[in-house]
Parts: sequence; structure tokens; C-alpha cells
Amino acid sequence: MSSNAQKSGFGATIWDYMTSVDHKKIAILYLMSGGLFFLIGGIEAMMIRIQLMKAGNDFLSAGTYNEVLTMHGTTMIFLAAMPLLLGFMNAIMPLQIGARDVAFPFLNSLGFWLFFFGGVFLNLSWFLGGAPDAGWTNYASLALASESHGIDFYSLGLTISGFGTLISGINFLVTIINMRAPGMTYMRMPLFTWTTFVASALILLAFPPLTIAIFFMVFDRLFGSHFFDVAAGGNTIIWEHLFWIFGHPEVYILILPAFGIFSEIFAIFSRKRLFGYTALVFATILIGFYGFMVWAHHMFTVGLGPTANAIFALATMIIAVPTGVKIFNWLLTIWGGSVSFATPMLYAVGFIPSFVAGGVTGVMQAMAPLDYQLHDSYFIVAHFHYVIVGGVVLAIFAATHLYWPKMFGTMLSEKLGKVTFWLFFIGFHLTFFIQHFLGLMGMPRRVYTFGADQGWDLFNAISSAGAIFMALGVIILLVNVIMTTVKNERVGNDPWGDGRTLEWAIPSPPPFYNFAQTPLVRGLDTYWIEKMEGNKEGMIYAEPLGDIHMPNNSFIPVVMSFGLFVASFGALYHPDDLPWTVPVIVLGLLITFGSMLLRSLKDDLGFHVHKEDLIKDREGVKTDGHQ
Amino acid sequence: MAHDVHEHVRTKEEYEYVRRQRAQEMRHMLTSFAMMIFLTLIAFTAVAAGFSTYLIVPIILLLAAIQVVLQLYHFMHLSNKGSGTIAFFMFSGMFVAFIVILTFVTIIWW
Amino acid sequence: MDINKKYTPHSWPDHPETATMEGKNKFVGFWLLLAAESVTFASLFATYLALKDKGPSGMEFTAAGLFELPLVFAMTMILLTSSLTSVYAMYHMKNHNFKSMQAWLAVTVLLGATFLGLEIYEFNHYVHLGFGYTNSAFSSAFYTLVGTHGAHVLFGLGWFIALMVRNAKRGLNTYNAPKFFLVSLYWHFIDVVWVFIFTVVYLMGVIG
Amino acid sequence: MINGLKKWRLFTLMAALIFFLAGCGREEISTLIPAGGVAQDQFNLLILSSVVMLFVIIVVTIVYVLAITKFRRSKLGDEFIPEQVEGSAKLEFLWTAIPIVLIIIIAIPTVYQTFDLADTRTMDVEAEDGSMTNLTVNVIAKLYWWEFEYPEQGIVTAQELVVPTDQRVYFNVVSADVKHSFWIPSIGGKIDANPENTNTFYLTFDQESSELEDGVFYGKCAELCGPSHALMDFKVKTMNSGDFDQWVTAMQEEQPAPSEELAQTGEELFGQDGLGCIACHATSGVGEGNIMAGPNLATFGDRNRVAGILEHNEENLKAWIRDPQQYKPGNQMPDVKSLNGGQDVSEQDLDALAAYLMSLSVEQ
Repeated sequence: MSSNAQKSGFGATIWDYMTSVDHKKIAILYLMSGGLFFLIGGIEAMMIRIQLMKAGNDFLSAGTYNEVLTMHGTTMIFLAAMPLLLGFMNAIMPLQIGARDVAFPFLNSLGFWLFFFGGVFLNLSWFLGGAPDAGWTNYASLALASESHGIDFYSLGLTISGFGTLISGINFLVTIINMRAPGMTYMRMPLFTWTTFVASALILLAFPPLTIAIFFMVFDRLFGSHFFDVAAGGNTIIWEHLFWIFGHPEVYILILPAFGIFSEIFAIFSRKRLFGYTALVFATILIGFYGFMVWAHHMFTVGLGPTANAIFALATMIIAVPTGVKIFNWLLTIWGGSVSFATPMLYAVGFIPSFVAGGVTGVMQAMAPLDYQLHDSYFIVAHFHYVIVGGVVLAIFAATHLYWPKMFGTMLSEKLGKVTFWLFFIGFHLTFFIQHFLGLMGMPRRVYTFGADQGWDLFNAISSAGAIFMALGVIILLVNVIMTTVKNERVGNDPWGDGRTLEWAIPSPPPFYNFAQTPLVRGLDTYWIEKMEGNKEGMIYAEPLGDIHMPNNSFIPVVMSFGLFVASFGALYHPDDLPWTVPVIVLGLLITFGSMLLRSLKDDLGFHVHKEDLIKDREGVKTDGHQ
Repeated sequence: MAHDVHEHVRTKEEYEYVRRQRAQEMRHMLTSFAMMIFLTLIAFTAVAAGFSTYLIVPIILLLAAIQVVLQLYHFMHLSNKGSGTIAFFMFSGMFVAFIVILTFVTIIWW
Repeated sequence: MDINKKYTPHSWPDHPETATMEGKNKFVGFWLLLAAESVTFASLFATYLALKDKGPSGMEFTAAGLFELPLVFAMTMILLTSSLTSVYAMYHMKNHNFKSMQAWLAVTVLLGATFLGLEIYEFNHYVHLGFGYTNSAFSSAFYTLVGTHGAHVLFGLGWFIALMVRNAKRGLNTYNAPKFFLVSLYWHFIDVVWVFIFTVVYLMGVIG
Repeated sequence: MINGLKKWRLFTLMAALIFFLAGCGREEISTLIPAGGVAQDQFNLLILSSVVMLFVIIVVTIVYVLAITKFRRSKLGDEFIPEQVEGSAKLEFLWTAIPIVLIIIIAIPTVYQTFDLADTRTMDVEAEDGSMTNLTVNVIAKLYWWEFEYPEQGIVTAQELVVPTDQRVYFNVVSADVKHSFWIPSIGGKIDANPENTNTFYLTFDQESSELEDGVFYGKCAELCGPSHALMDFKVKTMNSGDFDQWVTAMQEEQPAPSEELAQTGEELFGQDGLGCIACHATSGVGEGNIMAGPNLATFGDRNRVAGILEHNEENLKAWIRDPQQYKPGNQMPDVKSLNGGQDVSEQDLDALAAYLMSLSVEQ
């Protein structure tokens, strides 16, 4: 099947991707759609910076500005950062633990398509009467007051994509719990797999409150309930709590995989085992655990009272400890190593100062009384961009360069990669460092304009100038992708030369069954161990060569997701008294549940790859080390 | 990988033993069911009898908690071998659930 | 895995639900889903507790004045019993006694349907009293919490029936045993949630 | 080369200096130039945490710079295989313990200040003569403007908060519509104006606003509240308690009718038989908050800005009346045409209205 795919035409390729349940192809889908949404979110960011480049600018109107800032935040968090990370998890994690696929390949595909349709639905709001305009946090009183259907696009779109994310989270957890190769104990798992594990656990427990909060929002706006309607006894603080009970773990869902990616990079490009692996693992678990106990630090000014504020302030400060442990362990991984500054390592090295800066401002904001000044000012804008851009986005760029050869079999240009890094890195600090001071000088966040009499002109101009550098960096990355794809110089198993974990022991890109024979893992950094012991094949095997059982492709995930997409349109226009809305809701749900029923009634037993084909495959692919 | 079931045909003795064990387990189940019914009865009676609220609320919450433990450990076999990981996740879930409810009944209201 | 493989009670594995890799995965994955469901219901419970008896000024209905215990007691007994009958079904599943399993499942479905019928009757009764979904924050929270549970019951019934019908002719094997096991787990979970609903919503509601 | 390096150093130094000076911002609005006790406490916390964090940053930077310069592969050679170190329990302990100590250092003042700033126990304490020892102001946030009610004094004003400098001022903050947040950066940190409850906190004002370049402190809404969130500004006038008492007395008195003829025409236009502005805007400072739909205009002539944002002159006032949506999109003020039977209001009428409004003053 997949070996034929190269010969067939464009339509067949599309069909192959739409029906694929192969974790590597789904990873590419995540990467492409996440990348697309990243560009859209980036354009929105540029619009924000253009509007704020001088006092009293009228590039965007007040209403449009609110739509742009809402969509920028929502898109970047839900539709860009998270899917891109899910993409790398999909691509790499099963390879790292020596699995042939994830535990539920069908659900993996369903997770992607739900995310995709949810994201498309949300972005359609631009063309159907206006985007959401209450900020990505969508606080209830403003969201209920918002007149256009924008908020409904937000609620319904995020419900759909949220289900997708939850499904992916469960899938990764089960994969890691059940599908590890023989010998791959928990304490031998690569750190990226560990962070995937903890981030998935956070997804599992953090997404339900969001789903419920959004559910309330949908019912309040579309079906007449009163959860947030103060006049009818409702309470808007419920939204804030539920949102942040989700929202804070969400930040860790983003940053932990980023930590995982950087951990891999530090080890590979320092040619050295991760310093304090055990400490790093426990720090990851601790951060995940604390993530659920600090959400109210987003709500210090709400008026919860000094006891609650003090408790949450202290809980928040404690998180700095495991995070600090990680930083020092990374530094000590470099220490005494042999450091090569390839592009991924440049990002990793750039990440440390950026993230430390974001981290310390985080601790400053944990001090509740100080936060009364910092909250909802540009200081906080600077802070979270330092952690999210300085942590997550740098990690995504780093992983793009690091894993590109593994996913596509060809390297991105190192020269252009370094140009991208420097442009983006300098632009990033230029844009956001100065925003700390804007906040301290009294500039609230989410303002569409500011008067010339406030003294914020110069710093805003500098900030906008920095954004241009970031945009240039991204454009060069795109050029890089296109150029190297056209050139298509094939690479071997271990193109960086210093791979340590299992994914570097197999061809790039790997065959669709990943491992012809399941490997036997003898320790942390399996591939490194085998290399050092002179094992030419890169791994030893836990089973003889035999037939491999693989799942069938399926178009049902697309149909199921499409059904919810259709039903959402019905729900969205329900309060407008249109005759077709209820039938459309019913139709959409019928499509979804009908295809779900079809899936469970029709036995889908998969197929076998035969031993002879595996041997043929193996001879066809050269596996002689790097280059 | 282990997609195929490793088949093991039991001897007559093994089979009898397993059956007996299952029957015994089933009797345990019946006992826990009786307990659940009993606990429910106590809860409803306590409320119907109209004791002081401060007395009843903790008692019926405790009874509910006991019922949940019975369901999880007897009916749903959470204590079985190899269920450690799922028990960990289940309890993490309950921990988060507890924190959410605790918050909503304490700190946010004026 | 051979789906057509026939088993006898002697060759039937000890833990048929986790005898295959697929079964193991489903088993773990489903438990994780239940962990997520716990948080889901906790959010609903928390909201209900926060909005209990809250409404526009001059609101007519409060929990203490609205709920009646006899019906809730009957519903509770029915659902608890259905939990036991599904345990019986799993007992026969493990003994590879397909007919008895189907019979007990049928009893379970019957009890579940009765429960659902009573719940619909209850809701209908309240609505006729004038306590509609859009009445107040309290009514929205009440119907959403109890209704979400009811939707779970409905989904569980559909799942039971689909499995029973689909496998009526082919009997038990290691391909469908995990499915039967999961739906019974799901059913127990629904019961657990109900234990909290009757305690927190109805009992604590009646005592005010 | 060396010359270039020198220039570079000088440039950096200059840049840092400019940065620092400009970093303070305007004293009307910068949190870095505290003009109140609360802001001062918060500024002190900022300095404390900055020092602690700077220590962290310096330690990390030293290790970081050494690590990335000493261990380059270009120096060590391509074939070098470093020792695969597992870790070090001692070091792990060290960098767990030190951050904990640092956190304790910042945690203690944090907890103390959290409770101190929330301490409103003296709010309702009465002095022996029965008058309040402290001033209480009810703040009602409405879509893009602020209402300030002084319950003890029985007066209400809008857009410009007037407070005495030598006592604590307590605030009851609430919103009449969507959520807002009440923030006077140079006086003290913010508190949210929620629609469902009243939040209480206090501020102290140490500096008289007449010393400022602009004569007022700037207040902001800090929570996204709709299209004109950015324009939901208010101003704060601080004065000694003598002046403040005088202002209160003046507010409580009946204001004389305008003497100028143009202003008298304006008053008629403003009233029931004219455009009916009076239906939403009171012109007397006596009263309660949250009764009228629009801002109280009793002090309009004393104000510093039109609508909180435009320079205070008749031109801007007329422009605002003509088309309020142009200056504050989404605000609740009706289109003046609709009040005038669908007709444009004539230029003379606008002049009269402006003259009348500018004559409303309690500060002469």
C-alpha cells in the first residue's frame, strides 16, 4: 500500500492522507494544518503590531482589532502550537518507544480530523458575520454581551477540536503504557516520550472543564440557559474558574513537550547523556501535578479574598523549583560535552535565556500584591510571549529542523536555518522585552489604540519593528522548506550523526510499519548504546522476523468529524429563528453517530505485511549509518 | 507482537477450580450489592427522618463515598493485578474533581 | 487474531477482556476516559452546587420545595440493581456462557430503560410545574447535570443493544469480549455518578 | 577594531541609560513612579523580586556562558566522545534547595502584603463625632465610563474621581454591565469590577495632582470590555482634605443657573423640552449612583478631558455630541439626530449646548 503511494497521482495521495491511520502521515497532516494556522495567527499578530506602531493609529477599527486579538490568541494556542506539538508527538513518540503505531490508529486519525474541522469552523467566522471578539479567554459577561455569532464560532469550534485533542491525549497515554518495546521500562524512556506522557495526562484531566465551560457558553447563548446570566442568578466567575482550571494546565501541555524536545537536542548536540535524567523526569511529573493547583493566579484581581490569593501565590512560586532544576540539568548536560551548534542546538541554546526571562517574570507575577499592578497590563503580554514564543515556538522550530529529515527523508538547509534563527530570535526579544516596561508604565493589554499623551509611543514603535524581524524569519523558514523539498537530497538513518534514541536507528522516513522486528531495549539511549558497542544494525531484536499485523485505512474519521461540523452550523444559527437549523443539527448528529455505529458494527481486522515483503523492503533501503 | 491469543486449554481440575473461584467471587459481589442497597436505605431514611442538616450531610456524603469504593473495587475490579497505572490515573482524576468541587463550594462566593 | 476462532469454556482465557493487545489497549484507554469523565461530572456538580437555588429575584422554585424522594428512591434502586445484573452478565462472560450473558444484559437494558423512563417522567413533571430549563440559573444547572447523566444512560443503552444484536449469532470471542467488558464498566461508572446525584442533588436538596 | 569596540560600549551605555530614563514613563500613569502608599508597597515588591531574580539570572548566565564557550566541538575536535555523566545528587540537592530559600524570601512579604492590602476592617469604623474617619467611594463601571458615588456625602460624579490626599480611601467596585477592572497605575494595583458582586479595597493618595504636568492622575480599565475598552479612561484629582471638603460642600449646594444667554439657550436644549439630554444626564452633583443612564455632568466645566479621552475644549465637545460613535465605538450614548426628530442639530444649537456644559462647574 504505502510503497505504491509514490507512483500514484495527486488525487490518490490526497485520498491516502485523508484515510490514513499511520501515525507518521497523521503527524504530517498535523504539521501542515498546524503550520497553516500558525501563518494565519502570525498575520493576525502582524496586524496587531501595525495597529499599535504609533499612537492613535487607525489601521484597524476598534471592533476589528478585538476580533484580531481574539483570533490571534485562540489560533496560536489551540490551532497552531498544540497541533504542531501533537504532530511531533505523533511522528516521534511511537518510534522512540519501539512501537509500530499508536494504540488506536483509527482514533488518532479521528483526533486529527476533529481538530481540523473545528479549526476550519472557527476560522470561517471571518467570512460569516464576524470573528469572536472577547479575547481567547472569552470571559463570560463580555462573551454573552457580544452581538455577532463570533463567540458561537469560538465555542462550537473549540468543542469539536477539543474532543479531538482529548482523544489524542488518551491515545498517547495508552500507547506509552501498553506499547513500549521489550526492555523499554518507564525509566528508560526518552525525555520527549516522558513529556508527551505527562502532557497527555494533563490533556486528559484539563480538557473536560473546558468542554463543560464551553458547553455552558453554548447553551447560554443559543438555548436560553442562565449559567452566566447574572440577572437570572448566574455567575460569570464560574466561567473564569473553569476556563483557568483548564487554561493553566494548558500552558504546561504546551511547554512540557517543548522541554522534551530541547532535552533531546541538548543530549544529541552535546554528544552526551542527559545530566540528571531521573531529576528531569520527576521535575516533569511535578510540574504536571502542580499545574492543577495554581490556576487562580490568573484571577488575583477578581476579588477572591486574601486567603485564596495567598494560597495560590505560594503554590505558584513552588513551580519555579522543578523548572529551575530542569534549566540547571540542561546546562550541566552541555557542560563537559562536545557541543555542535547545528540549527536545532542554536534554538535550544537560545531557548535558555529566553525561558529564564519568562520564568522569572512568572515568579514576579506569582506575588499577588505585585500582580495587582502587573495583571492585564503589557507586562503580562511580555511574560507569556516569553514563555510561549521563547519556549514553545522556539521548540517547534527546533523540532522542525531536528525531525524534518526523519519525517521527510531530507534535511532542511542549515544555512537558511541559521538565518531564520537569528532573525526570529532577535526580533522576538526586540518585540517583547520592551513590553515589560510598557506594562510597568501603565499600558493595559488588549487596547486597540493609545493616546499620544500616555508616553508609550517609542516603546510601541520598537516593539512593532521587532515583529518585522520575526515575520522575516518565518518567511525564510518557508523558503527553506520549499527549496529543500524541491532539491530532495535523501539522507540516512541518523543524519545528525549523534542520534541516541530508537528513532535514529531506522530509515528516514521509516517504513509504514516502523520496525520490521521489534527492538530489544537495553538501557537509556538505546541507539547510542548499540553504536558504542559497535552494533552495525543499530539495535538488537526482541523477536524473529515475521508477519506484521497492521490496521486498515479508513475514511470514517473524516465523515464523523464532518457530521459535527454540519451540526455546529445548525446550532450556531438556532437562535435566529430559521426553519432549517434543527434539521441540520439532527442531520449532522446522524452523520456522526451513524458512522460511529457503522464503525462498531463492521469488523475491521486490518491486514498482514508478510515476511517476504519485509525482507524485500530491507534490501531496498540502505541503512548504513549517517549521510 | 502479541496480537494473537496465547491459547491455553485448561485441564478438568483447573477448569473446576476457576469456576469455583468465580462463583465465590460472584457471592462477594452479591454481598457488596446488599451493602450498597443497605447504605442507600440508610441515606434515604436519614433524610426522611429529618435529623439536623449538619449531621446528615457528612453522613450521606460518607455513605456515597463508600458506595463508590465498592463499585470501583468490587464491580469494576480496580484492585486487579496490573491495574496500578489506571488506578493512578483514576485517582488523579478524582483529585482534580475534588479540587474543582472544593473551590466551587468555598472560595469564589461572596 | 482470528475472529472466527471458536472457544470452549475450557479454552476460554482467564481474562478474555485483556487477552489480546487490542483488548488491553481498550481496557486502559477506557479507564482513562472514565478518569476524564470524573472531571467532567465534577465540573457539572461544582457548577450545580454554586448555582443551587440561585435565580432571578422572586424565584418560585428551590431544591427543597421541588424534589420528592419516593420517585428518586425507586430510580436509585432500579439503577443499582441494573449494576448487579451487568455484573452477572460479566460473570457469565468469563465463564463463556454466551446465552446467560445475553439474558442478563437484556435484564440490564430493561432496568436501564425503566430508569430513563422515570427520569423523563420526572423532568416532564417539573416542566409542567413551571420549572423549565430556562427558568433560572438553578434550573439550567440542575437539568444540565442530571440530563448529562441521563444522556450517558441513553448512550449506554444504545451501546448494549448494538453489541447484543451484532454478536447475537457469532457468540463470544476475544474480539468482542473486551467490548462487552467495557460497556459494563461504563454502566458501573454511570451508577457511581448517580450515587452522587441522588446524594448531592436530591438528598442534600431536600434537606435544604 | 578597538575604536569600534569603544564606540560600541559607549553606545550600549547610552542606550541603557535612555532606556532606564524612558522606562519610568509619565508620572501621571507609571507604576514605576508611585504616588500612593499601595503603589509604593507594590513597587517595593517589584524591586525585591527583581533583585532576587537578577541573582538567579546572573548565576544561570555564568554557567551558561562558560558551558557554551568552553565545550565547543570546534575546539574539542570532531572525534571527541565526552564522558557520559549520569548526574549528581549533590548538585540536584543544591539547585533544589537554593530556589526554595529564594522563594521563602519573596513569599513572606507576599503573604504579608496580600493580607495587608485586603484589610478593609477600618472601613466602617466611625469617629467619635459620628462622621466617617475614612472616605468611601462606590465605583460603578459602565460601558466605557466610570461613576463615582460618595454615599456618606450624598454626592455623585463621573469620569473624574476627586479624593483627599491625607486619608485612606475605600472603594466598593462593581460593574453595571460587563466585567471591567479599576486601575490607577501610579496610585495602586487594580481590582476587577464584576457584574455580580462588589469588591472592596483601599488606596492612599500621597501627592496632590495639581503638582503634575497634566494636573490629574490617569485611571484605566484593565479588563477587555468591548470595542472601546482602550478608551475607558478616567482621571483622578487629588487634593488636601481642606480643598476636598470645600469641593464636597460645593457639590452639595444648588448650582446657580447660567448667566450667559448662550448658555441659557443651551440649558433649554439640554432639558425636557429640548433634546432631552437630561433624561440620562443629571446636572446636579447631589444624588446616588447607578440611577441615571449617563454620566453626571455637574462638574463638566472642571473636567480635564471630554469623554475621558479628548482634549477639553468646545470644539471637541461639539464633535463628540455630533457623533459619539466616532470617538468611542459601541458606547451607549444615543445618536443626537434621533433626539432631534431625525434632523441634524444646527451649529448654533451645538454652540449653545457646549456653552452650557462648559458653564457647569463647582470649582470656581
